[in-house]
Amino acid sequence: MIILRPKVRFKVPIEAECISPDVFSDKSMDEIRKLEILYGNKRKPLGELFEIEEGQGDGETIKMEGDMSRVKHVGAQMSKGRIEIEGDIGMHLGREMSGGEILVRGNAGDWLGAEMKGGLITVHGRVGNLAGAGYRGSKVGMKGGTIIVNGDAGREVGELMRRGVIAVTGSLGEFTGALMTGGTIVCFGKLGGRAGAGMERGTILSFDRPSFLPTFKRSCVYRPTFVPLLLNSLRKYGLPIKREYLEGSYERYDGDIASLGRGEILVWVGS
Amino acid sequence: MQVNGVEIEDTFAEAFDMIAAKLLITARDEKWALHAASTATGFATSVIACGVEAGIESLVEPDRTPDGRPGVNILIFGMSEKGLSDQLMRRVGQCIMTCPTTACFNNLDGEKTVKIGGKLRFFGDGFQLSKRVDGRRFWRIPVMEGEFLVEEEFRMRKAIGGGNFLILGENVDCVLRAAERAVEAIRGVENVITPFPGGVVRSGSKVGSKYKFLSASTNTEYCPTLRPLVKTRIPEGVNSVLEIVINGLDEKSVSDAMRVGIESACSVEGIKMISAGNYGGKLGKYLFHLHKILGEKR
Amino acid sequence: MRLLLNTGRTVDQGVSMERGKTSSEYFEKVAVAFIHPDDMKELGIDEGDAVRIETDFGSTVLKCVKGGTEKGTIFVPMGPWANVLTGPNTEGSGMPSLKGLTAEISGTKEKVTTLDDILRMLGG
Amino acid sequence: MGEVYKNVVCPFCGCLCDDLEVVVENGKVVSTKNACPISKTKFLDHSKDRAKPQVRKDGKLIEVSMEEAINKAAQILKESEFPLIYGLSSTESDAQRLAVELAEFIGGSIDSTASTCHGPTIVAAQGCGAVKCTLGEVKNRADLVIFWGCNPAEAHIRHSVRYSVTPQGMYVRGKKERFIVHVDVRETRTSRMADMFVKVEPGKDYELLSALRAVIKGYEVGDVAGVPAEMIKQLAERMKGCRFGIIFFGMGLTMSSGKHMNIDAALRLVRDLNDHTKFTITPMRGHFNVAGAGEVLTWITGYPFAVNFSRGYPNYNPGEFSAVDLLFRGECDAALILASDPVAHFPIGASQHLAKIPTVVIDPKVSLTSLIAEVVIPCAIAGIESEGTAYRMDGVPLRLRKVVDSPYPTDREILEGILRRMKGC
Amino acid sequence: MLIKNGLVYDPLNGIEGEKMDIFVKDGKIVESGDGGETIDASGFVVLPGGVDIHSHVVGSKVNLGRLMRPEDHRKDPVPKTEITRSGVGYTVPTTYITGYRYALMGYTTVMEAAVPPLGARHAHEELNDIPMVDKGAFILMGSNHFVMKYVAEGDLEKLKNFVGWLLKATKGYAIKLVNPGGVENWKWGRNVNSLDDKVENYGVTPREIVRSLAKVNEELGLPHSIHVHCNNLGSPGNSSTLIETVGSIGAEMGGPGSGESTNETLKGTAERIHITHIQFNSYGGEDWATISSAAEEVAKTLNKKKNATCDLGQVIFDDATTMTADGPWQHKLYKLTGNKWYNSDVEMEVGAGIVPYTFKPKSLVNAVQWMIGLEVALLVEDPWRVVLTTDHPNGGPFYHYPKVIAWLMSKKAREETLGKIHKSALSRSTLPSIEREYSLYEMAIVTRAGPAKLLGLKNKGHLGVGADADIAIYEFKENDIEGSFSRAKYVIKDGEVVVKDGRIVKEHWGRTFLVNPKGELMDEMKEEFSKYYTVSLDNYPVQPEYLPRCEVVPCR
Repeated sequence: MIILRPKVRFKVPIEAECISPDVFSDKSMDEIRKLEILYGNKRKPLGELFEIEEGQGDGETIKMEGDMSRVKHVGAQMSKGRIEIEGDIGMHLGREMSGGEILVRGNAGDWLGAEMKGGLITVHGRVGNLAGAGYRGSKVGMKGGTIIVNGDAGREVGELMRRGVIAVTGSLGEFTGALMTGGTIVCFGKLGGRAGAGMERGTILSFDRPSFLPTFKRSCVYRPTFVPLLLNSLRKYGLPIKREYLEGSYERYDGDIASLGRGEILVWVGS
Repeated sequence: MQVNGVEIEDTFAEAFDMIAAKLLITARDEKWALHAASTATGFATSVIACGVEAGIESLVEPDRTPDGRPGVNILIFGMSEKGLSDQLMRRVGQCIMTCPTTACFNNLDGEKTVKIGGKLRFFGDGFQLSKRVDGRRFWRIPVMEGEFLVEEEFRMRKAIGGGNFLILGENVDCVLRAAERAVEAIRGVENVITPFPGGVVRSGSKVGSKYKFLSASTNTEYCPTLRPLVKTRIPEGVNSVLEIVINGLDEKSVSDAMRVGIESACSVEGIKMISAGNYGGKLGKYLFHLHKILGEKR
Repeated sequence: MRLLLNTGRTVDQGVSMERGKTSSEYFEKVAVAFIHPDDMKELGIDEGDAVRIETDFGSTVLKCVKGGTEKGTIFVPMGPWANVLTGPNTEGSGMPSLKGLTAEISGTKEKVTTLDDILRMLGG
Repeated sequence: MGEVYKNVVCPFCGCLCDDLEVVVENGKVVSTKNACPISKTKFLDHSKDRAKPQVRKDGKLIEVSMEEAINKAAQILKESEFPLIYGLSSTESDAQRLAVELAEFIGGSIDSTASTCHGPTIVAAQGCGAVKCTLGEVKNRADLVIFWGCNPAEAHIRHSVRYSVTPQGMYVRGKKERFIVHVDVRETRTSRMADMFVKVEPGKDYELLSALRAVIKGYEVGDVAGVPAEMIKQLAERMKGCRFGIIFFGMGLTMSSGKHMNIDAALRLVRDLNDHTKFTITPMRGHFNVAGAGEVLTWITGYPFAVNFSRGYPNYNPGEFSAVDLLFRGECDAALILASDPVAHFPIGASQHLAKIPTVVIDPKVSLTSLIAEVVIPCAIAGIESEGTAYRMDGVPLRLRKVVDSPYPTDREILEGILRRMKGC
Repeated sequence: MLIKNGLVYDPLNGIEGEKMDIFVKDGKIVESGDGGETIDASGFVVLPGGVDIHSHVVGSKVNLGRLMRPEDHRKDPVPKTEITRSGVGYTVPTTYITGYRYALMGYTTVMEAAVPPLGARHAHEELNDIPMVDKGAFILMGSNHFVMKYVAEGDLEKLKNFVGWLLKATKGYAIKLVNPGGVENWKWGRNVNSLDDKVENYGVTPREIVRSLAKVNEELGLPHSIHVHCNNLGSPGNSSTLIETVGSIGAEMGGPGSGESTNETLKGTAERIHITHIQFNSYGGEDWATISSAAEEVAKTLNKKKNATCDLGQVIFDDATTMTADGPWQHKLYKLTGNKWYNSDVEMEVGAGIVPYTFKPKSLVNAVQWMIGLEVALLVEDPWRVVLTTDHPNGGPFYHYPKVIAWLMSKKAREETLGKIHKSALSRSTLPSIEREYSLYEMAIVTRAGPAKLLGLKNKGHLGVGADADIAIYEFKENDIEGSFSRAKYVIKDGEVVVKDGRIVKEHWGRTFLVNPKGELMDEMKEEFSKYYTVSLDNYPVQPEYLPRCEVVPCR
């Protein structure tokens, strides 16, 4: 295990996609210290800004400790291994990752897991806007993998999502799952307004009754077998899944009929 | 060799390669899961005329199914990948999708795959939804009752058909009782089924017939009514014979099933002998020697 | 009293901006809040009276102008006074929250906030 | 009688009216013809309230030589580790090109005022495209004109006369052959020109746009956003039934709740309508060359605003590299403000950071930002005192004119000066 | 400067692989030289700089293409260096990167193929930001109000006056037609479907527009022919429209001929027509399921009609951004793909549409399209009348030209790709059975000498004395044709080394080519102009400030 701690309080943003098990795994401590990162617009060796030491544990785990709210792109495009973060972390964490695991005990910035393809991100804290979303101009956002947020999340979470699962225990901002074409977003807390705006396909599952866009049409109350299947598979992440959720009925809203209209918002109505 | 005083003939059951799929059917309660399961495994005693051989393998408690509802495992055996695939489509489509509240999951690891949900989805007429959970892909097909959840792909793997033993006894009553006990005991073994009605077959067959157009005919050697007329294998004092046919996913399951089946059968009074159907080693590559199977445990 | 705050352009704001942003005309045309007559009545204020407006982001005193907006909403021309009330968080969009803010309005005897006051808030 | 300049392009708003007559006597504009009140003031008062070269010393702005001010600006940018260049919209495209070059050279972020006006429009168009046309198409063909969340009567004063409501076009002869709709949260002077006013609940435009899309697809909706179902249906029928329709929209859509998603809905609505008839949409761009800033940035960097050069190549991300965000998060450590006045228009929570860091302002006039700046560099007024290209709201490029001499160098010359100094040292 | 011992291919001067020295002085190729830099080109192939006759590199439509595709740019960021500026590449490169990448593969002249007159100023602004190459702009006229009006009136004199004036006002180089008449109809949401469909309100037909402009083009003596994007582009079965269009111009010349006879034809005053991105108009079949190649028929027509020339619009299996003035086609493409769609109509003149697209080898339609481009190139006998293009970025980005060169020069390279495409496509084109392989000499014709000649650029495309010293030097490896032409060993532009070993070593600023034909605006035109345009006539023509470096190419 490699442990990183910031040496100073960062005044400008850091771009550090080299902090990734894929990059670290075949490198010596010395080589890791020499990896280049961007401090504002200056290229600097990682070792100049972070204290880096080797800790107990397997070679594919990276641990970061401290205030890294300005450190961006950590774990970008990673495909294996594990990153554990104790403290706040900046934007683009785990962007386009395809495998491996990221665990944050703290808050994470915007574009968490944006356009990710696989792997798992768990955050115990607040998550910014556009988690699991697509970057501007992209046709598709998250294509696979799982994002678990034990806390609140911002706006446009899961925008343009095609596959994968995002589960949030706290509240979600406006436009959750906007323009999504597939995948599943589960909201255990409060679902913000305009959820599913423009969605073509996909599922938003809510245990709180949200306000609906006029372009979502109530279809029925039923028991979609898919829901207990999904919730069972999410149990391993320690989410607050109650027995009543598994056995209960759900009210289904079809939409967004302004768009293709094959998406759904499922709202739990009790058992 | 004897078990509980019953003679075990020193012979072997001859079994052959098949290919199998294991489906887990869930429903809101066991009743409806069983309706689907028994329909899906109906008319599936012998590949010769039914296309596949199938049966209910086990009941599954809700806490052990993916959707937390009561479930039933069924096994379906075919002779070829294509034949099995074809039958799976028909049976999932006609017997499970049609049955209220059911869902259908693959419950087997195997090297071959067959698209089931992936094809049935077209029944959804464009309104079907695809979902991935833990790397598995499912289809949600809208139906009048709600929606039918079915897995995109099912796995198939090499399996064994034709494991068997014969129960020979004084009369039909005790032989049938022994067969029932045997079937009951086999139900406790994983990954096997007994595809015949109630798990028992009375019309055992032999290869060939006097009629050119028939490839199999009644097992004359074991028909008590024909004893004087043919070369018989029925000892004196035996007036009825029943067979238990066992299909399983692997050799161990089949031999385990045979063992517990034989042992249970032997506990019934009036049973004289246990034998097995073999074809001289020409039909299948799996030979389950009764003595070996029963000896293993001791 | 809780009202919905919008900001935006007006001709007067445009013209006076071209006169000069330190000009008295700019102050006259921009340090104002357009309030619906019914709301004014409820607030107990007349045209030209000072009102204090407070949002989640800040608080300022403006001169009341009658009308030019719907009941339940107030309108403040874009400019430094509006800026005290608007929200800098763009929520990942680049666009701050400049319209549709919830504001608390009350009549006040205080003087209208001056440009110098605002510059002081800026720390300049 | 002074010198008369005809067909001058107005450097105020995105209309770029190019029929102004400007009379100049003794190096001063004395009168204008065809100009709107704002334009007229801009021309007539061009010499008033001018900025002076200043550098802050001991907390006070002290007048210095141009040379010193430019040197100081270069020094600030050179020392910065994460600088921001912001503004660009009130100058011509050559200056904008140099601003991009400077941003690239210093590895900074560059953003135009678009991020706080039609940035959301761009973001939405990047998602789904847009069906646009030049203003002459509207004049010649549009029999249905919808103003949505904009108030041209106050912000684009001659728009309705030159392009959209009253002009005699090739196939549509004047207002009587056009149906004008105004959709807004309040009645304004623009509503008075309209044949139909649709009052939408504040912050509910997204709902109304979506509902229109659904109705056009054949679904029924109830009352939405305070608009009766019957009216929504009527409007949808008009949209489908016109020969050539256009939506002009403004900050009532881009700034209100929903932001770029409002525009997304509007763009898709128009796209859908092209299955039935010809329908187009055009944003009402505010500053006279904010469109040009987007064009220039795009052809040099690939991206229209919110671009960062830290990596030595352009990176784009509104919400990350847009000015308000960089300031609100307190990330940039120096700023160059060109041809705009963020302190006059940004939420104070963003401007506060500008006051904290060394800020260089290039502006012809005393701007509010110049009052909190470290360095103030006065410049010629583009379009009055210097020429160059500006892009109209519909993308049509026009050449701005110089009608009087300036006591100050042009934006172009100042930026060249800064670049020269930076490359030199 | 002396380039010595190179193997020179200079088709316009009949030089085919001779080892010879080339002298350069003051940006020109000269008879002999004294001193200066010497480049040892032994073992290298020396060619004139490449000339792109049709590419979309600047202007409002290209920039909209850039604007709408941040997701595309992110795949190909290009950092700045000591010498070069930064930018992005991929399907719609930024201006600087466009210039660098053309230079890196040895191209030194590029024509922007579609400029709306009202946007000409914009196009020139961007052209001024494209380093390394010389350039020019084709002006869109096929749906111009005045053009259609005078065609309708049958008044070729007025038409000539207008066209001449418009070329001068826009500082353009040639007359471009895109879906003539169809773009005007698109302004009402419709199209034309044949050469004889009527344009609404004008009553003219595409056939009349093409013929009139072809006539006017020759009477003005413009260096290039009319440059035509035919009607019905992109639709199955559209080859008949193409063949009819070609047939409507000039007289039949009969019989296949050599390069020489082509020279004869092109020198005369016979009406000429250049069909651009011919691939997109050479489809057989009736719909997307039955689409097939009509290249054989198309080539037969071209082999007969000496006054017709073409460029390929070759498809590359990669991402592309389709952009064209053909608004109705782009709407169709958006409906087919569901991809994002930009449309931009320009008052009185033209429109444009942009849709991102990906050409996939496993798509039947794409596979057929890919085959057609090469098929035409290999079936048209006279290489002087074929030019290599991808209609950048429609068929694919221009920097894939070396791939196309490889396919043309090597059957093996073609077979490799044939092995990867949709199997059903193979029987829908004759490509698999074509044995022909281009020689280096022919390659030099279709990438340099030919286009220069078709454009009437007398100092381009050859290495004779007096030519512009635009020279590309390659290390040619038979087993890696694509690699050989992707990165030139040296590129000399106007006598200066700008590329060395596949890297830009100097930023150079080329010039813009213009024409100066006769033609003045008449009073009635002025009146009409002020009625229907939204800009003043005074502000319409492109001011001289936008052409800091230009060269007027004389009319014939």
